[in-house]
Amino acid sequence: MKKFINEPIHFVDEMIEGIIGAHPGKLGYAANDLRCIIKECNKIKGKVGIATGGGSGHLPLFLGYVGDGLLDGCAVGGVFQSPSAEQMLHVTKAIDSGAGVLYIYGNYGGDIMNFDMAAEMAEMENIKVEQVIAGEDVASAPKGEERKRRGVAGIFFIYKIAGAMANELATIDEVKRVAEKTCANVRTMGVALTPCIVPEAGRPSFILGENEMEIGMGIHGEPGIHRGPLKKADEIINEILPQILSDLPYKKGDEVSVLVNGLGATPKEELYILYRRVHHLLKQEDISVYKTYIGEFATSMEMAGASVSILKLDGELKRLLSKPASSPFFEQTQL
Amino acid sequence: MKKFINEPIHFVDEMIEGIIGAHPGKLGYAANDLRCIIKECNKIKGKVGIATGGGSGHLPLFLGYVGDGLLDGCAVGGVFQSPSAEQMLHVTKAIDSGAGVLYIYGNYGGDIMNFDMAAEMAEMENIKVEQVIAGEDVASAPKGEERKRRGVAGIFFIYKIAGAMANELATIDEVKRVAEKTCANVRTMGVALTPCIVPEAGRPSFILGENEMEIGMGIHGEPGIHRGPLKKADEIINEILPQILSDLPYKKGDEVSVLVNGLGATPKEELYILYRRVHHLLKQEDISVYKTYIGEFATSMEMAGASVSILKLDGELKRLLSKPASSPFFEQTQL
Amino acid sequence: MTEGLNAEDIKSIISHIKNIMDGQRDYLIDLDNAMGDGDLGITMTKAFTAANEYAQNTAEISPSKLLMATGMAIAKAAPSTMGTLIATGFMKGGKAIQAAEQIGLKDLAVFFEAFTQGIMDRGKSKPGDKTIIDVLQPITLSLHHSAKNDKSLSEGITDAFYISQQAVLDTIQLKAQHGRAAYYQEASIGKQDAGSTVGMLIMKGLYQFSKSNF
Amino acid sequence: MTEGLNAEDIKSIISHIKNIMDGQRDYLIDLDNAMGDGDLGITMTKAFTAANEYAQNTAEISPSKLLMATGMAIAKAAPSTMGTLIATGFMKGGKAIQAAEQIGLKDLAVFFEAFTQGIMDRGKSKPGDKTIIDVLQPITLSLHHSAKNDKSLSEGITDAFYISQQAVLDTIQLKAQHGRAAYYQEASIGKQDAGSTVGMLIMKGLYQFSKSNF
Ligand SMILES: Nc1ncnc2c1ncn2[C@@H]1O[C@H](COP(=O)(O)OP(=O)(O)O)[C@@H](O)[C@H]1O
Ligand SMILES: Nc1ncnc2c1ncn2[C@@H]1O[C@H](COP(=O)(O)OP(=O)(O)O)[C@@H](O)[C@H]1O
Ligand SMILES: [Mg+2]
Ligand SMILES: [Mg+2]
Ligand SMILES: [Mg+2]
Ligand SMILES: [Mg+2]
Repeated sequence: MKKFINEPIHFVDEMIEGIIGAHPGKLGYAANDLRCIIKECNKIKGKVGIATGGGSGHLPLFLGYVGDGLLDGCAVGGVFQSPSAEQMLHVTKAIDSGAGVLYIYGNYGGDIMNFDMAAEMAEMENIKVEQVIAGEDVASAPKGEERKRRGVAGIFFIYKIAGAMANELATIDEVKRVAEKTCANVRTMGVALTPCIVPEAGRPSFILGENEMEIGMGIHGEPGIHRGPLKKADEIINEILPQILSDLPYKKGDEVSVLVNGLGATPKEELYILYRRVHHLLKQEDISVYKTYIGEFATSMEMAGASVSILKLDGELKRLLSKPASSPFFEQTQL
Repeated sequence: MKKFINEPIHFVDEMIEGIIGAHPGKLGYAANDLRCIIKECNKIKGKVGIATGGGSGHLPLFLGYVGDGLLDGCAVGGVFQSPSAEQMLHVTKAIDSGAGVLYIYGNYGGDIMNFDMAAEMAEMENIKVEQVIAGEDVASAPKGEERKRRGVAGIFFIYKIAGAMANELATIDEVKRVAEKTCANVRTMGVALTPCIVPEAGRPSFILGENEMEIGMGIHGEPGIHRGPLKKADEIINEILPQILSDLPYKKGDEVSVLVNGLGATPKEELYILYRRVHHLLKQEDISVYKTYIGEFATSMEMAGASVSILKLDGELKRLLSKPASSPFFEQTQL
Repeated sequence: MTEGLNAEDIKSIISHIKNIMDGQRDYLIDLDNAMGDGDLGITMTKAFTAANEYAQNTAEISPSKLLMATGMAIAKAAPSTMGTLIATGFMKGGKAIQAAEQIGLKDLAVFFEAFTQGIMDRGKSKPGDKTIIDVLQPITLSLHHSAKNDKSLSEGITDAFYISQQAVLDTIQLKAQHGRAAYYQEASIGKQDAGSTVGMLIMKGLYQFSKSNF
Repeated sequence: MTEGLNAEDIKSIISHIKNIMDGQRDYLIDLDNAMGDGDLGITMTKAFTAANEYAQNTAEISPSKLLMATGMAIAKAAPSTMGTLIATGFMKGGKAIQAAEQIGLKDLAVFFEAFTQGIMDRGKSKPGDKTIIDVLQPITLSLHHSAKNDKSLSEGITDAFYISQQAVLDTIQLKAQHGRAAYYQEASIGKQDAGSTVGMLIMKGLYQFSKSNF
């Protein structure tokens, strides 16, 4: 296990200490708990608070999207573990400015239950809470069973768009509406080449052969669609992109934003080689690309692999996507 | 070799095709050669052009810093190979607006010779060219022999500061002066945990044992200071940071910017665990941190490892560092 | 029949469960690894270490409050799926208990019933979904049956434990509907549900206590 | 003595060098791997493939211009350290040749002298720095010596080639001052310089041509 760590059990807390130390004035924490990350700024009266949460090991997910035009807070769990309902509640209370709090998080059992509990507790304290659960991995459940799908890198788009809407002091119902629209308009599929190691476990959670890949694998090593010999970059895109496109389906004339996400160890060079093929195929399908995001947006520590997410835009989503945003992990100027 | 590639010999060109396709209106190329990257915009009369160049495999180095408030052009070589003098000349001619062109690149034999040749050719075409060679890896040559040092991640600071100065329409001598001052004020040291594979070679260029690390290794696998068993994150920083600090030396009361750079496969979580210790030690030394940069700024494809760079600031450098900058690979709003 | 469990007994049961989870840590990891993320052994030891720590240090004498607070300690220490579900179970189960200082077989049945219902509500799951419910529900039914037939507390616990052991094996044939295991769809048939095993091990804690005290 | 090399001969020599580099590709990779990045075999085959392609397709009859253009072809195809240095060498060497259509031993000495000086200027290197200069300089001296002593072209080439072989071995004891090898400092002593080997292989191309033509 070749990692820059001290004691494995301190992995998450030391990482957060580093993050808080590195970005003073940007990120702070609530309830004296380092795992209750909040944006360090004056609350804006009437702005809906947006919170997320989830396991560690996915930087910049989740806490990396706490920032201007993005999220207001994040409850941080252990590696690949949900944070507790109590921590979510702390974040909720810290970011509520009276306009309510929207939870946006991925479709995983532990997270759902804890956010549900947190929502119940928050409501007892008279904070209006709404929830949007992201699940867009087409490999994780067939069409028709969309509600079973895992949430992966596409959640970035939901954060971005909900964050922009909240910044305009929209009501919680409006922010929820655009978040749900984004959810409905995004699809993702990924490929894993190597596993990663949870520090406390000290060994890989699954094994892939020297020349194997798994199409559709989840970001914690959940099973995908099939395992087979590693193919060429173009062949991989030829295989996954049509599955994404036919699912929504995306159609001739559509305008989209494309996210090519690295899972951790895969270099940017390779992400661009993958994007090159996506670009060609979309052009062939007469689908136009408004904006690309290429890099690490949702990782599994040192896992090698990548995913492609496509967001179908309409006027409203495009306008919200174009807004500036700024966090220690993500910067965007007005497009 | 688990890479997302097609034919290894097309690695670089397909990567650039992907980049150009992904960022229309931002990056273009000169002389009909994809490897002569230039900023896509109207030239500003009187603005010094800044060019860089170097081997591929280091994204976001080098071409990732072509953008507003940064560089104007970049000649792109094969993986770990210098681009040709002719390509550098094409870039030079494309970005010159009459105020001259400053070359900023790393201290490697092939690059130096080719930039020298390009400079001679450019001067024959009446373009004023100046050069600044970055070399700040304290592990690569002892104090007193600074001119032998390799250029690594610290070159980012030189780009950033020279780019900001050029944006103010300073003369080429002024831009060169601040670039050289930045060079003189930055030091870097790194640690490698795993090798990377040059696609055309297909096998790692060096081997590190399952539990080994090499302190001071260069970004192409050049030998470092010593090889030994992998230590804890804090111990590694305890070992490298004092060598950085004593070299300049950085002193009590200094204000610095810190760059913790991932070499490729190392996750952000670990970079922050390393930064945590840097933060503590700098506090102990009474050195204050103005701004941190933590992420991938100069990589070796899928190499695992990290480097720490420290830039000593004065009023001028701080002002220039604070300026906004924007490229497809790097965004910074006014600090 | 004056036989019953007071707060001290409950604390002792929790300590039994903690020891069992510690001993079965790797077994639970392996079970969860087969169709999950392999954390179950880690989270369950964390959960019951926290539960035990709370229980051994509290002066609480109300079984109801003691069990609810145990749930809260677990929620905080182990917010994984199973940790959260069990925490919910303890909270809802504890809340349902009416008895002031001593709980009998009937109360125990009520506790498990509310425990089960709490998990079903929280997890939106039902019997047959290949979850811990498939062990908790037979336990509840068995306890109610024993209470109705005036069995002794120790008899009732023993019967429920045996039934839980069988129920775990019965999960093998089921198809997973929730959590990570659900991604395996048909391939989940033929493998024992990890969470159900936790339900059985909790029952085993009661059984061990009852064996050594009654 | 009318013996001399015209443009066609030079083209043939370049094709000899290309074949030698192809044959020694892995050897050069291994030499460069020991203290460098192992690309020398790749870049030298690229360099001389490009040189040969140019040479076999040009109608150029001026040795001077032919050699200069060969340098330019190499600069474009192989911009590594050694590629750039050799390109510079060909350009400077070609430029120094006065002879119009045929070059003799004296011209060859002048070519190698300018070739060497061009590399020293470009690389800021000097004899003894453990670089290709440590082969090129003995070659130059030998050719000048032979010319002065009116040796035949083929004798002059043979002597220079033998001397280059010895010069490569002499680099073993030197300490590297340039390029990646310099990072090895003292540890570079005892290893043969990869670039010097390239210098010798270029000379070998001349030697093979001379053997089969004179
Ligand atoms: N919705 C649900 N309702 C009830 N039990 C569930 C549900 N989802 C999962 N489980 C149970 O949880 C077990 C897995 O728990 P755990 O390892 O904590 O999950 P994870 O690691 O995915 O958070 C399963 O074996 C199953 O018994
Ligand atoms: N400054 C220099 N002057 C002359 N020769 C040099 C110089 N630097 C390196 N060399 C020669 O170049 C050889 C290495 O060439 P090459 O493999 O192309 O370098 P790199 O791969 O580092 O660009 C060395 O063996 C040495 O002979
Ligand atoms: Mg990474
Ligand atoms: Mg990376
Ligand atoms: Mg699990
Ligand atoms: Mg080399």
